[in-house]
This record gives sequence, structure tokens and C-alpha cells, in this order.
Amino acid sequence: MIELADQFFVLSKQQILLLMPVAAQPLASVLLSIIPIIGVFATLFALTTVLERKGLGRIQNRLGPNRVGPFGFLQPLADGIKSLTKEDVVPFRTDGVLHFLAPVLVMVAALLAYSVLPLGRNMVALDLDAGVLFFFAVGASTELAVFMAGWSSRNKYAMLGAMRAIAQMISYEIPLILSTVGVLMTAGTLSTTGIVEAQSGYSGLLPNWYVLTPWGFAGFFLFLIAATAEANRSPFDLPEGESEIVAGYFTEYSGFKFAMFFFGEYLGLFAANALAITLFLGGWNSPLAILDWVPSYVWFFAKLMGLIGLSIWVRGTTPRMRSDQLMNFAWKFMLPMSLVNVLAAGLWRFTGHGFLGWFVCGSLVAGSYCWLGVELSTKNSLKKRVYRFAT
Amino acid sequence: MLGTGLIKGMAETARNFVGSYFEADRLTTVQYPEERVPVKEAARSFPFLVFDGEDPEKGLRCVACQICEKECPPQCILIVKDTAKKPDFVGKMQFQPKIFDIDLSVCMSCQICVEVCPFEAIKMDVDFEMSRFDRFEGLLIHKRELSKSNGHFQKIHPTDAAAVDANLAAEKAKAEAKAAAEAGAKAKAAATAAAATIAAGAGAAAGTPATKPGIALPAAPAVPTSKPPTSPALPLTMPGQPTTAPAAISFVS
Amino acid sequence: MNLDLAILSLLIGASAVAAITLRDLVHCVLCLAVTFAGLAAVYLRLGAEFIAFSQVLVYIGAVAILALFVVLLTRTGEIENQSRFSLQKLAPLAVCGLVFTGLAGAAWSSSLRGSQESVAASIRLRDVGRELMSAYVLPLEVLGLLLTAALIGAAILAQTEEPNEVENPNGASSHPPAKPH
Amino acid sequence: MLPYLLLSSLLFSAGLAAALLRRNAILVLVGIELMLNAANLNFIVFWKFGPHPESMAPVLFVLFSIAIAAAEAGVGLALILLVYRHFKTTNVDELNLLKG
Repeated sequence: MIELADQFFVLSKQQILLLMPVAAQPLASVLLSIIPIIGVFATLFALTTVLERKGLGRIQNRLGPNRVGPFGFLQPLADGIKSLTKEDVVPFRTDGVLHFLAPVLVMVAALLAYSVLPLGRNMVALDLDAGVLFFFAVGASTELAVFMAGWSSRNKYAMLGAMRAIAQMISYEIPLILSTVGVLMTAGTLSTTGIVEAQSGYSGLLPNWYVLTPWGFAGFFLFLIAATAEANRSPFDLPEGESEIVAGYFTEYSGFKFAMFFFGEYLGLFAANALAITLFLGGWNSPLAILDWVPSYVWFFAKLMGLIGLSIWVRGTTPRMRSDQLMNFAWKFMLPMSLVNVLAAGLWRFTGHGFLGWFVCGSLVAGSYCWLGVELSTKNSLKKRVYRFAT
Repeated sequence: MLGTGLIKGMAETARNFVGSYFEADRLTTVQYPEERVPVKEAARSFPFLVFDGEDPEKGLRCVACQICEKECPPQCILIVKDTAKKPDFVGKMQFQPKIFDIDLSVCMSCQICVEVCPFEAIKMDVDFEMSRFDRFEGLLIHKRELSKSNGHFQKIHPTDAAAVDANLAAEKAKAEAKAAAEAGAKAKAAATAAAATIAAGAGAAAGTPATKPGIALPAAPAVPTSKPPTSPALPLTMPGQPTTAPAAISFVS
Repeated sequence: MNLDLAILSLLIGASAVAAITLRDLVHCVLCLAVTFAGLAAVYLRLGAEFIAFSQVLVYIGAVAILALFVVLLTRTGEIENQSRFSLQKLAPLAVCGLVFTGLAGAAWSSSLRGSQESVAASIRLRDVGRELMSAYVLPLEVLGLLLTAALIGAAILAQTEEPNEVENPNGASSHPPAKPH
Repeated sequence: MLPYLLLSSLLFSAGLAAALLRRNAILVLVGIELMLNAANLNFIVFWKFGPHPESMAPVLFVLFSIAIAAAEAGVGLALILLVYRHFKTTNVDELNLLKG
């Protein structure tokens, strides 16, 4: 029974496939993997937009949207209808093809990333041997889409936004990838399912998740910070800083194309969070041995909702960074920390998983964190501004 | 340092988040169409024309002098004089506007028309829910729609309205005193045989203003000067009464 | 010959030709990115997943973006003013044609021409890692050194020169006026 | 394997044409990248169709080649940037001075 509940979607896919003629089976198998992913994550996107607005509202002592449908939960539907029926304004001088392709490419890249994310036990669309690499390769092509959007708009704000976004994405891609290296080293595989399986089981009461190791803990937060920067979310949302450059690279997009950018951005965020779950939070594994009967996908989506909630919370808290702070943070803090983290993960392999390992790796990570933090915050703190011309 | 500031900030936002569910007075927003913040007395949106009494045509204070039309910086007012005259609140024959249009898409709510109007005929409204489906014709407001009663003015701007009413009453009293004095002088000068015809004419002149209950005009010009101060008693009581939210504005469904 | 390979070849060939003939440099680089993506698809088709993903990550994610940045920074995105055709170009074109015929002829006469795809040839990442850490560890280290040197070198090269080192003071308009010394 | 080889020779000659014909330094670099890619494709094709598919050497060679190409592109583009700053042009025909 528990087994059936856990494998319900896998088994039902197999049953549906058996009903199909043999010739149609490969195509049907692909479609049966793709359509649920798109459907589920589109729904999650809709839910997240309204939850985010309500959450941000509560953080700012407001109510948030509460008009459309019960408690405002049909708001995304209304927004969707609005963006579908809006006029699609394309400025006169735009580079037509690129202007059209950019939002498509953003969405395609974001959706492709889901093909290697295990959503539950045996629930992965494409179990690649190099799954994590595939994820990052697909993520890298988003930069090109952003450039296309910014450049083809023939708009200075769009161009500036695109340049900021690309500079930020390239800078944060390095700590993003380096922070996963520890996990890849320890799990010994690049396959996402392999990494999740390496984290199954329990040592004592606690699960064998990588976040519960000193290097994994640091790596998890490094990954989350870098993923937030990759997804252009607050506090790293200066590519679309509306007080400076209108809306960044999608200034010249309206109607459904704008909605596609929006959708792609959220899909990227979900994908990054899902990868964080896969790499550090044990994927579909349950946190306690006695809760093993809960279906695996429930755990996955519970963790995903938790991380989405965290990102909403962070967005509601942090102010936007300045451009030089952003770059300094990436190159002077994130990069050294992730390198130290790789070293700590290597040491963890040899010091054993007991007290010694905790002491050595923990003090290495915490020490470098404190040292870097003190160093950066004292040496590069803002001095009293000296004006050359104004008195 | 070392991320403690971030943690402090996140604790603060978490407190706000949780608190907004339990402490109602944390919420700063008002659920607009159902609840409304009472309109402040100093609020102003767009101009309207004041009329006395019941009939917006007869009681309109505007005399089509076109000062506001000339003074309006964005030139959103269009006035066309009517050839026919009508008596104003003191009974003097005055012009009236045949057409009085204000283009709300042009109006910038500067209140200059109100400042320059010598007849207290144009005032600022507080109504802000003026969205229309038609961008051009819909926002061109005509005389009929612009005319609002003095009672409305008293309701939205009680202090101003009281001052205006007192002014007008004083003016009217002065005019009446003058008229009475003139009538008395005429009566003295003229033969007693003509007195009956004068009284009849005065009665006819007072016939129109007598229908205006807002100012409660004295019935006849023969009334002594001691009486007018009692007549604007009704407007003078206004300022004390509705300084708090006017009941009709905050209608909670 | 398979249909998917035909489509892929057409895409790669067309985008490669577009990349070298288009007048707008940004279009050229974007077409180059399409070529890289098509080649990654070919690698996938040949069972070299790891290479395909590396190709996308490095070429599209880094090289193409870098080239775009340089195109924008050098303001050469404007149309090159050169004549469409001249006799001077004939010799290089002939050389290219000769190279193509030579290579194609070599491929045609290759003894491996008729050989089938081997099913055994597939990359297992574990093997790649093991090879890199055993037989190829020295090249790997040298490569690491090279990449570090390239990073530092590129950073130094692209660094803005100090205002007093620039011969043409107009070039340093973004800096505050140099102090008299 | 013939179509793959033809494709790679097409890519190589296209890259060569770009390097020889185009005046812009960036496009010359683009041509060089195309040629490198053609070589990489050949490696993979000969690995897949050749007599020793169990060997990892071609794959690793391509991996190293990609990494070197990245370094080359980085340094090359930085050089182009420097040349542009100095001469205000990236046209390779106009860069005919040996003095700095």
C-alpha cells in the first residue's frame, strides 16, 4: 500500500503506456513525462506568485491580494488572462527575430532543467549520467537569452539591465558550481538520482543529508545565495532595479512575452531550489525514519515549498545591493568560501564522520567565514563620503 | 557583521508576518470599496458648480462672467453665455451660462478657478471615483453634471461653506437693506398712491428667491434690517457639527 | 542517412556560414552560438554526453557571451564598410574551397568510411574521472595552470590603464582628471 | 560516418574563410573557434566509428581542447579589447604598425 502510494505516478504512467500501440509508446512516454512537469510547475508558479504577494504583504503589514476567488488565490488566473489579452507592443526598431526568441529561449532553458530533477523515487524524466552538468549547461544558456532580450530591444535600459544580469550570472555561476563540487566528490557521481540515493539512510536519528555536515551546511547556503543571484531575486535584483533602469532587460516586453519572462524567472528559481534539495537536503528522502511511509514526492514538494518560502522571506527582508557590493561579494567572499568548502569536503572524506571530522571541517569553514567576514567588513566598509565639488 | 544583521532583519520581518495575523492594528491598509478612509476636509479633486435651492438651473450661482475660463492655466473650462438673464440670489438680473464644460482630462485641480470666482459659484469637489469608459467624451463634464447643490458643498467642506454662506447672507442682507432703504426713500418721495404698485412689484421680485430654502430668504423686502441675521442661522450651525466623518461619505456596506 | 542528422547538419552548416557572412557582429556571434549548440546536439547523438554538456557550458555560456561583450565594448557592432566582392578575396576563397575539397576527399576515401557506430563507445563519467586522475593527471595540472594564467593574463590585459600611462588623454575620459605631477 | 566528416570539413573551411576574409578581429577569432570545433567533432567521430571505442583518449583530448579554447578565447578577446583601446579599431588590416 505504501509502495503503491509512493510509486502511484510511475505505475500509472506504465499502465497508460501499456494501453498505447507499440509504435506510439516512445513518444507517449516522453509526453507523459513532460506534460506533468509543465503542468505541476506552472501550477506551482501560479501558487507561488500569489503566495509571494501575500507573504510580502504580511511582512509589510498589508493584506496582499485577496479579491479574486477565495482569499485571492485565483489572482494568477486573472493575471494570466490579463497578460494574454494585452496588446503585444513591439517597438519599431527592435531586432524582430531576436526580440521574439528571447522569452522563448528563457522558458525553454528553464524547462529543460527540470528533465534531470528527481521529483520522487523513480520520478525523473531523464536519468542522465551527467545530470548536474546538464543542469548547469542549460542554466548557462539563459545568459544568452537575457543578452538577446536586452540587445534586441534597442533600449538603453534594457541593454544596461542585460549587461548587469549577464555580469552577475557569470560571476555567481562560479560559486554556484564550486559549492556543488563537495557533494559531487562525496557522492562520487554527477547523476541526480545517484546523489539522492547516496543521501538515503539514517545515522542515528538524523538522516544522511549532506546539509548535516559542516561542509554541506556551508555549501547549502553558498548554493542558495548563488542561486538567488542567478535567478535575479532580491537582494541581487539589480538587473531589474526599477528605481534605476525601469525593468531591466524586459523593459520593452509586454503582454504574454513579459509573462513568459516572469514564468521563466520563477521556473529558474524553482529549478535551482529543487537542485539544492537534490544536492543537500536529501531529495525525496524523508527527514525521519518513522516518516518513511509518506510518499517521496510529498517530501520533495514539501522541501521545495519550504525553500520557496525562505526565498520569499529573504526577498521581503533584504534591500537591493549596489553593483560593486555584488561583485565584491561574489569574488571576495563567495569564491574563496566555496574553494575552502571543497577543501573541507575533501578533508571530511579522510577525517571520518565523527567528532574529529566535525572539528576539523567545522573549524575550517567557520574560521574562514569569520576571517573573511571580519576582513571584508572592516577593510571595505563604507567610509564617510568625501565630495569633491559639493560642500 | 558576519550576517547577524541579516538574521536580525529576518527576525523583524518574521515578527511582522506573524503579527499581522494576530494584531489587527498592525495592518495599515483599508479594504477600499467596502471601508473607506474618511475624506479630509481639505481634500479636493475637481471643480463643480454650486446652486442654491432645488433647481440647478434656476439656483445656479454662476453668472457666466468667464473669469475662471480666462484664468484656468490648462484652459479646461468652456463657457458660453446665455442671452437670457435670470435673477441671482439677491434678485439682481444676471447672465447665466448656456454651456459650462470642464474637461477633466485636462484639469489639474489647481483650484485657481475657485480662487478667482467672485460669485462663490465654483468650488472643489472631493469625489475621486471618476473613471469613465470613454477617454474623450466621458471626461468632458457638462453643466448639468457639474451643478451640485449648496447642501453638497456644506457637507464636503463645512468650514468653507459656512464662511461662504455667511458672506452671501451678509451681502444679501446689505442688498436688502439697500433695497429697503431705497424703497423707503421712494415711498417717502413718491405719492402714497403709488405705494400699492411698488409693494406689488417687490412681491413679484421676491417671488423667485422665496423658493430657496437653503438660505431661507426673508419673505418681503419691507422687513426691517434686524431680521436678516437670524436667517442664516442654519448654515452657521454647520461648522461644529460635521467635522468628523460625514455619515454619507463612509457608507459601509 | 537519418533525418535528424540531416536537419542538424543543415542547421550547423547554415548557422556557421551565417556566422562568418553576416554584417552585424552581434548576429554573427549569436549564429556562432547556434553552431555550438548544434554541435552539442551532434555530440549527444554520438553518445558523448559529457562532451556535449561541456560544450554548451563552455562555448555558449562563456565564449559566446565573452565575444558578445567584446563586440559591445569595442563598438564594432556597426556594419563593416567593405565591398561585397573583390578580386582580392578570390584567392582566400579558392584556398578555402581547396581545403574543403581536400578534407572531403580524404573523408570520402577513408577506409573507415563505411564503418558503423560502435555501441560500446559511450562515456561513463566515472571512467573519465579515473583517467583524468591517473593517466592524464599531468595534462590536467598543466591545464589548470594554463587556465589560471589565462585568467590572470586576461584580467591584466583588459584592465583599464592608469590615466598617466595613457598616451592619448582623451582615452581616459572615464577617469577623474589626472593630477598634475 | 561520412556526413559527420563532411560537416566537420565544412565547419573547418568556413572557419578558415572567416579567418582569411573577414577584417574584424573578433570574426577572425570566431573563425578560429569554428576550426577548433571542427577538429573536436572529428575526434569524437573517429572515437565513435574507429576501431578503439573503449579508449577514453579522444574524449579527454576534446575535453582539454574545449578548456584550452576557453582560455584562448578569453585571452584573445582581452587582446582585441586592448588593441581597440589603443588603435580605436579592430580591423586587422589597419593594425600594421609594429611600434606600440
